[in-house]
Amino acid sequence: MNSTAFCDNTLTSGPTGHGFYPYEANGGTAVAIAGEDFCVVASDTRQSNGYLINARYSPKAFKMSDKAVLANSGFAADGNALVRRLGQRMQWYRHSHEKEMSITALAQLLSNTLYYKRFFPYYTQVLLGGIDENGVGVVFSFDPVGSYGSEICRAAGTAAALIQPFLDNQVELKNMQIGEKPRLSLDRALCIAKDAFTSATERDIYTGDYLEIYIIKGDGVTIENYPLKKD
Amino acid sequence: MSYNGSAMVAMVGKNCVAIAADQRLGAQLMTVSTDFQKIFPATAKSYIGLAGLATDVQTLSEKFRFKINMYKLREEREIEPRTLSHMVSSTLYERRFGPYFVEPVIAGLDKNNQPFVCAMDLIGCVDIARDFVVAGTASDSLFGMCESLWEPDLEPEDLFETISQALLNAVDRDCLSGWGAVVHVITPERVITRNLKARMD
Amino acid sequence: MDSFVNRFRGTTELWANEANMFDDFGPYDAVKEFSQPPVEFLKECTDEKSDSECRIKFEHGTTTLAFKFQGGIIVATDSRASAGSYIASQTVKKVIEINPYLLGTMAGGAADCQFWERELGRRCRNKERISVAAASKLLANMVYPYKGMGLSMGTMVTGWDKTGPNLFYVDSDGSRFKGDMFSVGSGSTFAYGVLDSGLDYELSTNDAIELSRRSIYHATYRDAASGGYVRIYHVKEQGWEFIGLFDVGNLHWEYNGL
Amino acid sequence: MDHFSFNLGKPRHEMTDRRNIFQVDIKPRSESSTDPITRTQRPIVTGTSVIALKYQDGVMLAADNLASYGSLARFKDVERLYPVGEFTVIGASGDISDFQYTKHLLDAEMVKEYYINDGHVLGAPHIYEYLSRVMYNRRSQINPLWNAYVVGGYHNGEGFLGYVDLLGTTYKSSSIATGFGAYLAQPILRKVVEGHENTLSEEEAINAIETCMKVLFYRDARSLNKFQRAKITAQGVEITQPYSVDTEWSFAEGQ
Repeated sequence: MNSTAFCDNTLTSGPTGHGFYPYEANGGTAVAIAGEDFCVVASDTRQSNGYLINARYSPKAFKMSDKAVLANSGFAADGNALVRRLGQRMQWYRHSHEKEMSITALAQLLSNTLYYKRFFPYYTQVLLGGIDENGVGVVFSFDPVGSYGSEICRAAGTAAALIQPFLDNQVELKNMQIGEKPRLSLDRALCIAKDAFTSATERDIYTGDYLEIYIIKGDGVTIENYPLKKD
Repeated sequence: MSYNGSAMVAMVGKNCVAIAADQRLGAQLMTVSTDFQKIFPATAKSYIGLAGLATDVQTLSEKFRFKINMYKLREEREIEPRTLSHMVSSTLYERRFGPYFVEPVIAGLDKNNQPFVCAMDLIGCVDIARDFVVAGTASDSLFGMCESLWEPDLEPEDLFETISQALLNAVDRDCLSGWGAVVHVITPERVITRNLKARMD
Repeated sequence: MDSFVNRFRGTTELWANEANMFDDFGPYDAVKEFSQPPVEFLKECTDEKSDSECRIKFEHGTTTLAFKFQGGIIVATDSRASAGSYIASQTVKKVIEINPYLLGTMAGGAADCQFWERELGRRCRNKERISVAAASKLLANMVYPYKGMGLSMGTMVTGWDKTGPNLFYVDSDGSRFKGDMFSVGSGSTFAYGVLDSGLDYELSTNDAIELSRRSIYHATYRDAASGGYVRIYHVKEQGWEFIGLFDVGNLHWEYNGL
Repeated sequence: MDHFSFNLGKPRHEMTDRRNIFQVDIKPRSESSTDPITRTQRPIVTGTSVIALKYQDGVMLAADNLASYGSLARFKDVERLYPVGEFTVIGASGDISDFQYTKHLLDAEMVKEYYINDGHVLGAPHIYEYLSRVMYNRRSQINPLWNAYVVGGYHNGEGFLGYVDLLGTTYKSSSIATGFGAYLAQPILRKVVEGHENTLSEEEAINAIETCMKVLFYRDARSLNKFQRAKITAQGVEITQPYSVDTEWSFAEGQ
């Protein structure tokens, strides 16, 4: 029997206002800062839904390889699905080419993966931080449908608008009449990341609980964990 | 609120306050003028900043000037910042159901030179802060900057530096505000007014 | 309309044996990869007028220009991407180097331009150098099936082929025009003002570069959605040459002598 | 192309062309239209909150036995805690028909594993992963299983507690509550559990669970004072017979 014959048009005419809406905003913030030979990827671990805190520790950043860490913020389910698929593709890459995927290749793969769902997007802002082939720190930031570019520092997520100007000012030393700009050290980058998140926690209700910082250097990835205010 | 575009911040320092604003007047995405005044002197030691719809900014600045002068005639003394905030708040609440699209910011020193800053929403809900207040289309960026740069008991020169960096970097992340900036630092002795050299894009 | 689109729908089988896609890299067609949901649904999701709170804000607003002159073609763009009134980035690369002798510019959806112009580059890798007319037609034909589904791309394809320098404007609504001078984006009106007043086919290369820099600068000054720095390319017989990046912040004070 | 930047980046919206002579962009509503049949759903017979917490010996879940049909308390003996394998229990809220379908899915998966007979048995994390993939996949076909599940279990010597819902949203936490419970029970659970996962005794855990069920019974109009409690420890799964908590309504009389 032709199922479309009796189906009620309102049901299949796409979701109406009160119908099923496949997205949710789970909040959270991520920051990535690229130094000369290192990269810092920091993100809070709170997952929320409206005014509710789903979980205080639900990480948004994932180590993709010894040279690349991916952090996403937006709809957590899409974010996790994306990380799963990329991990799978990196494994296939390892099997086919017997070498680890470079971060630049991973960035292009991620851009295509996002764009293939151009008409049903992964609702997540992705930050990819790590070390490229010649050992230089690099940050790639993506929009939900795959447009990407490499940058020195980038904040993404609900408190992006709060943190980004702070990064511009303190990392890229914008609006400062300084002669030549001093080199960004790892400690300085860590301090900036911590200050950024303590400030963001104050003013953004979706940011808080714990701060997880990935430090990517030539010799591998280390993780540091710090508490944030739980309100 | 976001038709003309504006950015406004006020900060508390050690026995001093500062108020700063951008100078853009735009028609949505097109910049019309780059020297639009948004901060108006209320008394010798207190200023009112009005962020939001430019026509309401001008209408209210005249209305407040009238009310402040009438107050001075009646009371034969300058109006205190706290009183000023109540006056502004009630003026806005008069239009509760057809409001002025303006977010006022008030900064000043009272008669014994205690710093006072406050901000309001478009219908006059007063938020008195001990550290800083922000308003305008760049308020998110301003919150981020102020929260991280501000610290208590800043001397006037340091306060000037902090508020300038906060405003400049915040407007550089907002399309609708920027194009020049003016800063007033109010100290018990005098008011320092400076124009900042900002990006014009 | 939908039956037409469905022909391009990716089948689940294709998805399953995706692994071999790496090896022979045969007739792999990006278009078939697309997963196809009900398009009406996405309109609601990415359309700023709809009230759903987690709307996906596409980055847009820009100024790009390109013009022909005796020395070839000058291409200039700004570098700002804004989402709503928030400036998402001031360092966007809006000229896409399709290949050593073909350039594409980006206006409208950043992801759309990046993806489709990179796809164009992949398809222009056959035997000999493709003509600009053919390349721009290829691009127009690739995006045409998606007309009305929300793609937003306003691009200029330029290069130097057998017939000399060529400039085409292609957009996601299906239009494709050959021309000597175009400006695209929210700041295009301001750029046109300066460009029209100064444009002359016999301009020297340096004057042409200066004119393009000044046009973009004026657009960034007046248009809130444009800014950052001016990125300039010069298309010559041997292919394109990257001229440089000029921060608009400094340009303003240089032009106004402060 | 429409350059006015507010329309850039947006799908064209007008239903007619600029001179509104003919309708543009209307999907042909023909019988033979082969666009995907995506039957959006809404829940019909529903179960209310499920609450769960971790304590020193493992995890504990609780859910009442009511299945509501809108405002009608239709079925009063529905078991919303379902054991899967030896060391896992899933608690289901939301549409009961989808839950029943999921029960078959999980049973089939366990049977399949049994036949493989490779000595491996699906533990809580594996069942949780499988269920999460099913939920996310159904969501991506815009034909969701309209549920919120709590997967509780004991694996590798420690308690496991995970949440997954109709959107495929997943998270793990030491205390979880779905639906109304997220608003009423979670604060109580968090005060008791947060920081004391390994020192919380069974009595304290039971006390916390019963307090939450009492509060939910007071305030959730779709709840029933008849619930089950599941305990999963190293010894396995124990689900109580349905029982009630004594309630105190004097505050309502307003002396």
